Amino acid sequence: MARIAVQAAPFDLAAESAALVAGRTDLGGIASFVGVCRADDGVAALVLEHYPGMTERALAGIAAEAARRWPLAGCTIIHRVGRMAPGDPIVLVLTASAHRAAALEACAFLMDWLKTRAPFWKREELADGSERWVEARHEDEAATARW
Amino acid sequence: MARIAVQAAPFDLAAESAALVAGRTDLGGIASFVGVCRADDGVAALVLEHYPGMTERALAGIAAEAARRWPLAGCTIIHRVGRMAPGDPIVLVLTASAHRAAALEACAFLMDWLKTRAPFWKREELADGSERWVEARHEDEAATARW
Amino acid sequence: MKVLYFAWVRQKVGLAEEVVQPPAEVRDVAGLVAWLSARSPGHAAAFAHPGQVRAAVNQEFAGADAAVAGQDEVAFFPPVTGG
Amino acid sequence: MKVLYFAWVRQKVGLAEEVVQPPAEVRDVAGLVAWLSARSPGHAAAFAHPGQVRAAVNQEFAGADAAVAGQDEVAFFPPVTGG
Repeated sequence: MARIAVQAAPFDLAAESAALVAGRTDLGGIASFVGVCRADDGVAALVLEHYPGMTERALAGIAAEAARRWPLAGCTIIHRVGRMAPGDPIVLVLTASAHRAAALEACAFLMDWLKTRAPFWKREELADGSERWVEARHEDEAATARW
Repeated sequence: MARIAVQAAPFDLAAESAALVAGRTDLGGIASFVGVCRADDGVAALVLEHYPGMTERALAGIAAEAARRWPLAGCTIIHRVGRMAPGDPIVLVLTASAHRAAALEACAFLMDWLKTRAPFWKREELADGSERWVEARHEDEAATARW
Repeated sequence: MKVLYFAWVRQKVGLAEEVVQPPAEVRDVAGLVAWLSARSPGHAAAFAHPGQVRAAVNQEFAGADAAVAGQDEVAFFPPVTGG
Repeated sequence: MKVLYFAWVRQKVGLAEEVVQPPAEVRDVAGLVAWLSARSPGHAAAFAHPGQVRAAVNQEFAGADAAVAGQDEVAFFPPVTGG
């Protein structure tokens, strides 16, 4: 039911959204979240690394968990890897359901779980040429725990 | 800060999303919800009526309330009026913020408040030629009250 | 005073809007509803169940005790169903 | 047994992956960490603070007491930071 992709290329929000609803008249709403590379503290670029194989399994597992909890008609998770500049989109989550609350809640759930349960790691390249690994945030653990 | 529109024409999710983030590198995420015309019980079409003038005021007021509650970088509300077929998009809410939780919560809040606090009315045209006004749902009142 | 009607309230009244001059004793939304109900069978039918009709005064939602006067724009409609 | 390293764990170890044959007494993730730590100063540095390193066995997150054996694929990495 879920479309899962891990890719270097940008994604197309409109095309992904259209694919999710194509030919259906039983949907009440489509929720989406696009995570964007933010230019914190002189960050020049972000490099996303992942664990090929496990990533896709983990994302599919998270999507299956969302489908168990909410009546979803469809769901799409696309996560980019590689080098990204500030302003670049990094991750897309789309959920479709007959009911808006299901779509919106599942979208928030997928982002929270993805943040703490999918094997991606971010390295920041700074304007001065140095680099640093992004540290996991306690807020993300708390956000995962609320579901 | 908010872009508010009431229009008969369809909206362009990708263009609206791009307009919200254009030239910015301080955004962490963009949440969206698209409400779609559902083909319940032989519904052939939906006709959306509104209160010109008050609608725009009400939507701007709801957007201002969201901006008071969450640190939003921008927000867009587009609501269509007129005749719609099953599968047609009716409403778009977009929120942008440095933080994903703010964007996602504000998007859900805007939809809940819009459902009960903006002067739109839906009439269903059925396949047998009859028509009926959609009745307000208690769940929508409850969803508004939770904020 | 300008009075607007929407959705099935409009259909029952048979008008989308009208300009009226209620007497001085009509001071609030409830008073206006009572006065309008006597104007025609359509008005009476629209307001037969006051609990099903909502009001706005000057484009803000208003309760039955909200004041109305002079040049106000008053609207009557069913509970909203957008989104 | 195939062992994979990611992010700064990979950088400290100096390898993205290696095939190892730990002795029979290495039965779980904690035992494997102790055994790997003795392989090089890089390994020792990567595992110097075990609380900062997470593990997966056969592509599922696993705790320190998770069993490892034979043809398992075991990965070590920092807490994840995607999204």
